[in-house]
Amino acid sequence: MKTGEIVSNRVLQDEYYEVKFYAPEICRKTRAGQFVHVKIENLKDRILRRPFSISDVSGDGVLTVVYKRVGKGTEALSTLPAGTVCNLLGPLGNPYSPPDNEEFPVIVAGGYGSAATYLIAKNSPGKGILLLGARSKNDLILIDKFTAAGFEVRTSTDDGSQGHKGFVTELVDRVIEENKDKKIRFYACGPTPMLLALAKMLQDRGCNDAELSLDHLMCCGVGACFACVVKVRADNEDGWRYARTCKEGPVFKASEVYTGE
Amino acid sequence: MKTGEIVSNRVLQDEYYEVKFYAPEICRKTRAGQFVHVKIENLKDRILRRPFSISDVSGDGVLTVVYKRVGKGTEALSTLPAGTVCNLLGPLGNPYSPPDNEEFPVIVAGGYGSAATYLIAKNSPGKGILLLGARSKNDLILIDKFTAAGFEVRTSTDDGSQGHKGFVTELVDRVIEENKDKKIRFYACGPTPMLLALAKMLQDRGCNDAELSLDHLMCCGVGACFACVVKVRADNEDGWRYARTCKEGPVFKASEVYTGE
Amino acid sequence: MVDLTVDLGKFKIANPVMTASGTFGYGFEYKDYYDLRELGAVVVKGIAVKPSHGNPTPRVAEVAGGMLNAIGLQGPGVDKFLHGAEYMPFLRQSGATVIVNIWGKSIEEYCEVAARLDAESEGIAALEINISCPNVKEGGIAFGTDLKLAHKVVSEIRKVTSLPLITKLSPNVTCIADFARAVAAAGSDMVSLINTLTGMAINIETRRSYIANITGGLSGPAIKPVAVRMVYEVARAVEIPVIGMGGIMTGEDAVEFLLAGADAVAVGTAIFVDPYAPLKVIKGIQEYLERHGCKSVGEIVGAMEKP
Amino acid sequence: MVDLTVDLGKFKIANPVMTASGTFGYGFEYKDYYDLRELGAVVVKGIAVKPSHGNPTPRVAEVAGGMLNAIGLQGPGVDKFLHGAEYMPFLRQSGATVIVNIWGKSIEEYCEVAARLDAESEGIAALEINISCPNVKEGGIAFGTDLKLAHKVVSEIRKVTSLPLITKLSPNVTCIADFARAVAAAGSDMVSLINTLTGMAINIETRRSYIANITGGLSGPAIKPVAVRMVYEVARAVEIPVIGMGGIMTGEDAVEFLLAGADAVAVGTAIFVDPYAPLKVIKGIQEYLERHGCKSVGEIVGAMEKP
Ligand SMILES: Cc1cc2nc3c(=O)[nH]c(=O)nc-3n(C[C@H](O)[C@H](O)[C@H](O)COP(=O)(O)OP(=O)(O)OC[C@H]3O[C@@H](n4cnc5c(N)ncnc54)[C@H](O)[C@@H]3O)c2cc1C
Ligand SMILES: Cc1cc2nc3c(=O)[nH]c(=O)nc-3n(C[C@H](O)[C@H](O)[C@H](O)COP(=O)(O)OP(=O)(O)OC[C@H]3O[C@@H](n4cnc5c(N)ncnc54)[C@H](O)[C@@H]3O)c2cc1C
Ligand SMILES: Cc1cc2nc3c(=O)[nH]c(=O)nc-3n(C[C@H](O)[C@H](O)[C@H](O)COP(=O)(O)O)c2cc1C
Ligand SMILES: Cc1cc2nc3c(=O)[nH]c(=O)nc-3n(C[C@H](O)[C@H](O)[C@H](O)COP(=O)(O)O)c2cc1C
Ligand code: FES
Ligand code: FES
Repeated sequence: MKTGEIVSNRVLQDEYYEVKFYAPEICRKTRAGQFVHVKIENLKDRILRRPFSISDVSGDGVLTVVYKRVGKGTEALSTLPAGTVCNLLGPLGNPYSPPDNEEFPVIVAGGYGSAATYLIAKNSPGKGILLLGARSKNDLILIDKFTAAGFEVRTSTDDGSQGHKGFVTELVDRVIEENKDKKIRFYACGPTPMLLALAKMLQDRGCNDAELSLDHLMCCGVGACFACVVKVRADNEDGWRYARTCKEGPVFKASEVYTGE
Repeated sequence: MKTGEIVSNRVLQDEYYEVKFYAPEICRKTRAGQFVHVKIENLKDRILRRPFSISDVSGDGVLTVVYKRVGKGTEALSTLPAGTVCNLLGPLGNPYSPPDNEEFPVIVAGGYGSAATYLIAKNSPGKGILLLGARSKNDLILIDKFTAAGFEVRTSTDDGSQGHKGFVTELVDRVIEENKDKKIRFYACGPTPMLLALAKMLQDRGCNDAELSLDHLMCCGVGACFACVVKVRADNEDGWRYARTCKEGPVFKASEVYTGE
Repeated sequence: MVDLTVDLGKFKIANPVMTASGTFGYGFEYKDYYDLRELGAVVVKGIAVKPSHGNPTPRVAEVAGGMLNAIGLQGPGVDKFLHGAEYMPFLRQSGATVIVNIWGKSIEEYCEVAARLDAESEGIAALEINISCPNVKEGGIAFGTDLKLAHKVVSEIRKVTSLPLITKLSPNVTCIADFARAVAAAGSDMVSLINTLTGMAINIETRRSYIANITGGLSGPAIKPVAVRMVYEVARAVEIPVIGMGGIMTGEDAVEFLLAGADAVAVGTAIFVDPYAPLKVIKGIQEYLERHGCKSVGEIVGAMEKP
Repeated sequence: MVDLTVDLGKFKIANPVMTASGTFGYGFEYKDYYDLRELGAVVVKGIAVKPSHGNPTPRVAEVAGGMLNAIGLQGPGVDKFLHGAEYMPFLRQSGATVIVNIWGKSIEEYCEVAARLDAESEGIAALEINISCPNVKEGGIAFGTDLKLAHKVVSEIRKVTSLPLITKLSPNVTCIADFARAVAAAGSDMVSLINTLTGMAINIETRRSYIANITGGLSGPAIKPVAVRMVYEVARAVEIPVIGMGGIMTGEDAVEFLLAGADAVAVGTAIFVDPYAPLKVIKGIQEYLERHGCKSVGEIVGAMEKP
């Protein structure tokens, strides 16, 4: 098999797909929270790569990406058959720092966020909790995998079709309350508005070692173009600076996230 | 089957391919010398159609194109599997006027010219001759089909690898000599320099009812853009005008072809 | 039902989609494809005083996301256009809204063709002045890249015809809004934009340009972002109606131009890809308007949100 | 063996392929991909007097055949550039040929950053002056679209540094050759072109520009024909070396620019598609030269056949 060769590519659930690439070198280096930058070979009239979190890696060199079909690139990707070779760059970005034996991991995820954080659960020495939010029940993905990794999964949906009706951030306080005795370590990945709300909450609650994966439309993926920036706190007159999520992130400490404005 | 659906697409010989489309309406209307304008669905970064002579049509609506792989479009076309639906415009252009019972058809063809003239042979009431020229033996295509249609085939190659070594036009005079008693009707299709040389020859020999298929890089294919023009004789001060090969051609009378300059 | 008609001040069109000059011949070539009355307007290929051979071949080359052309305005000349069966007589009979694109090598030539068309103007809705031609008298500087010449040619044409005038602007300038202002001041009733961007492509094996004329005009999806930007700038600079074009392939593309401030649009290169493209664009606009609960095209013209 | 070195008058480069400013960061970002000495030169992202946030987000949008960007020159400022480990100190150590792209909001700012770099010029082969910035003092007219301002900024910078100067020209002008002549007369040792074409893309659902800054610069294959044409025009207008860029994805693309008259080329957007693109372009040029029996790059510079 060639590096980047698609091993399988199938519908996971609703508009979500799972593609597996043969990529032993990337797998070997991957740590939770990193991403691959994929050149989608059959993409017409468009030339840029598309970034996807590495959802899983296997010992025999198979890398899993879980993606939602949202536009031209993911549409094209969803039609690529096994055997297609795609050029992959990665692993890119800074990973989450994994929970240690003392810590109780609580993952807060929205959208494809559960895919982006699964490796934390998989590699966690102890059990933990996944708070998973989505628009609707069809968007709640990978619950089984988290459960199999020993995580308790609590869900919320905007439309109430499964779990708590409302924002996933509304589940956070109860978890803190319930696990007062433990050394909770928060991890999060999801849509930016959710992450900003969560960062504010966690900053207020003093959970400064929480780690959030913030991203933005990417271009180079390696820190060269300054397309993907988000505001992080900085020691200058504005109180913030633009940090490149591909290189300085996507994982940032909750305390770094600039929530003003 | 959908209109434009590829029924088969295979190597014919060397760099030549044969693709069959299901296109009953076009088949019904097609006359020898006309072409289809094909939108090659998987062509990347390029948007224009590619014109191809209609090489054959069947009673059950299957249209055959024989094409040489020469660039991006034909390269892409050669990879399209059966079942792919392509948008076809056609039949376009003016056809050859078929030989009548009295006439003895002599076809002079170079390159894909034999594909472009095969329908003349197939529909000819009497037998005839095909003079087929090419760079080398691998480029001599469709000899079997012409033979099966009852045509005698004489070949020439630039490198002498099959038949006469030299230009196909050098075979013309012998045919005229041998068939003095018959009412010869010439038809031709091939590279422009060959056709211009042939037109001059036929004009000199008074074969004014000869018909040549002249073409040039096309764009719209229907006479709207003036991309595809060649010089034809005209009653103006220059002695020529630019005629659109897609609409006023591709078939022109030998007497119309402007060979000056 | 959505009202697709557009009032361009001097005349109305049934829907906002025209054909771009030079990409739809004289309408005649597409008569077997559909009824030309389905189009907002048919804009014919440029007409000059005399018949013209146009440029030597090759005249077109395909490039990423579009094509280069240097057709060089081959055409029948105004006499034949007015009286040859497949030109104006056919168009009159077709019932289409017809806009005649005109050009010349000097101001006199522009005026002469305009005057001739004015004298037999039945069935002509407007003249579109292509100012991208080099002014041979003035040493080849294109009318469309010199503010004074642009103003001059339009104001002189204005004197010889009462037909509505649309000036077609060249994008090969530093500030296209200045040109829009100049031709509006000179009496142009509307502007259309963009014409092609000057480009070039070299065959590295023969080391010759793919185009006999060396440079050619770039059209197609590749130029759409430049075209949308220029329409946005022009629509904010002048009060007169704006007809936008450049790389429109779909109804969505057309909506972009309308949101940027175009009152109507034209489809060009897309017609080579699909003769039915203009009709599909009309349908796409209609669907967009319906989906967004708009009653008329005008509701989205210039309706881009301020940031 | 083909000699790939190129003599740019003031300095030599190992091969004709540079990185385009803004698309290769400060070199540091690609250090793990290959040895930067393999490149003809590393042209860094624009440096100004002070650190700068750049524009609000979103800053990029993908369009047919390319992309729009309005990064807005985010950067560390000249101090940090000269002394921060991942900037100039790293580049010096890398052994790469380094060209520093500079910008400012006024002539004073341009001169200040040039003077600062001149004072610590070790390892800097040349300065590339990005004149596509709006001159805030002069009410926002870009230096690169006003002939007098372009001449002024280059001649003032010329006074404060003896480093070789490359002026990077904007394509958003009527006659780019005039700008090349103006900056050559002002003391620029070379010119580079093209910078991005100003464009725009609208999200028709939100009715907002895809770019927070509303307009952005178009780059990638879509602009190649315009870039080749401009290089052709400029190479015939000035004697000084010309660095060509705009949509170069392959060695063949680069050869087109060389044939049109560029002495060297730069690869930009292609790097986002493939970080190894510049090396592949070098290889492609080399193969072309070998196939055509050329001994040096110079043999094909401007070697386009006259028609
Ligand atoms: C570090 C990182 C990791 C990611 N991981 C995953 C993942 O594991 N699974 C997954 O499904 N997606 C992931 N994404 C998002 C994914 O990159 C985009 O969905 C994808 O690029 C869209 O491409 P497209 O061509 O289908 O859509 P386009 O046609 O480009 O755009 C379609 C829509 O998606 C929006 N969009 C485009 N890019 C992004 C983006 N980067 N973030 C949010 N919205 C976007 C556009 O604004 C537009 O509305 C990740 C993004 C980043 C930056
Ligand atoms: C009326 C007509 C009928 C044709 N019939 C056939 C046919 O039956 N079989 C067949 O194999 N080909 C035929 N052709 C030629 C065919 O259209 C071209 O080979 C094809 O368009 C090349 O596309 P491409 O994308 O593969 O090549 P490109 O990448 O576009 O170009 C590759 C090379 O081919 C040359 N080329 C491109 N178009 C033409 C053209 N129209 N004529 C000659 N050279 C060209 C280019 O200059 C270039 O050197 C016909 C052309 C016309 C106008
Ligand atoms: C082959 C061709 C011929 C053209 N001829 C003319 C013309 O005669 N007069 C004119 O004003 N514009 C002419 N144009 C420009 C188009 O009308 C239009 O402005 C331009 O192509 C941009 O639109 P598009 O990208 O949709 O094609 C021509 C364009 C093409 C491609
Ligand atoms: C994301 C991005 C950032 C850029 N930043 C700069 C810059 O800081 N200074 C500059 O002179 N040009 C800048 N450019 C322009 C490029 O250097 C180059 O001129 C242009 O992109 C055309 O080349 P390309 O098509 O190969 O990308 C930038 C281009 C892009 C795409
Ligand atoms: S995507 Fe280029 S800097 Fe992050
Ligand atoms: S290809 Fe357009 S006129 Fe012939």
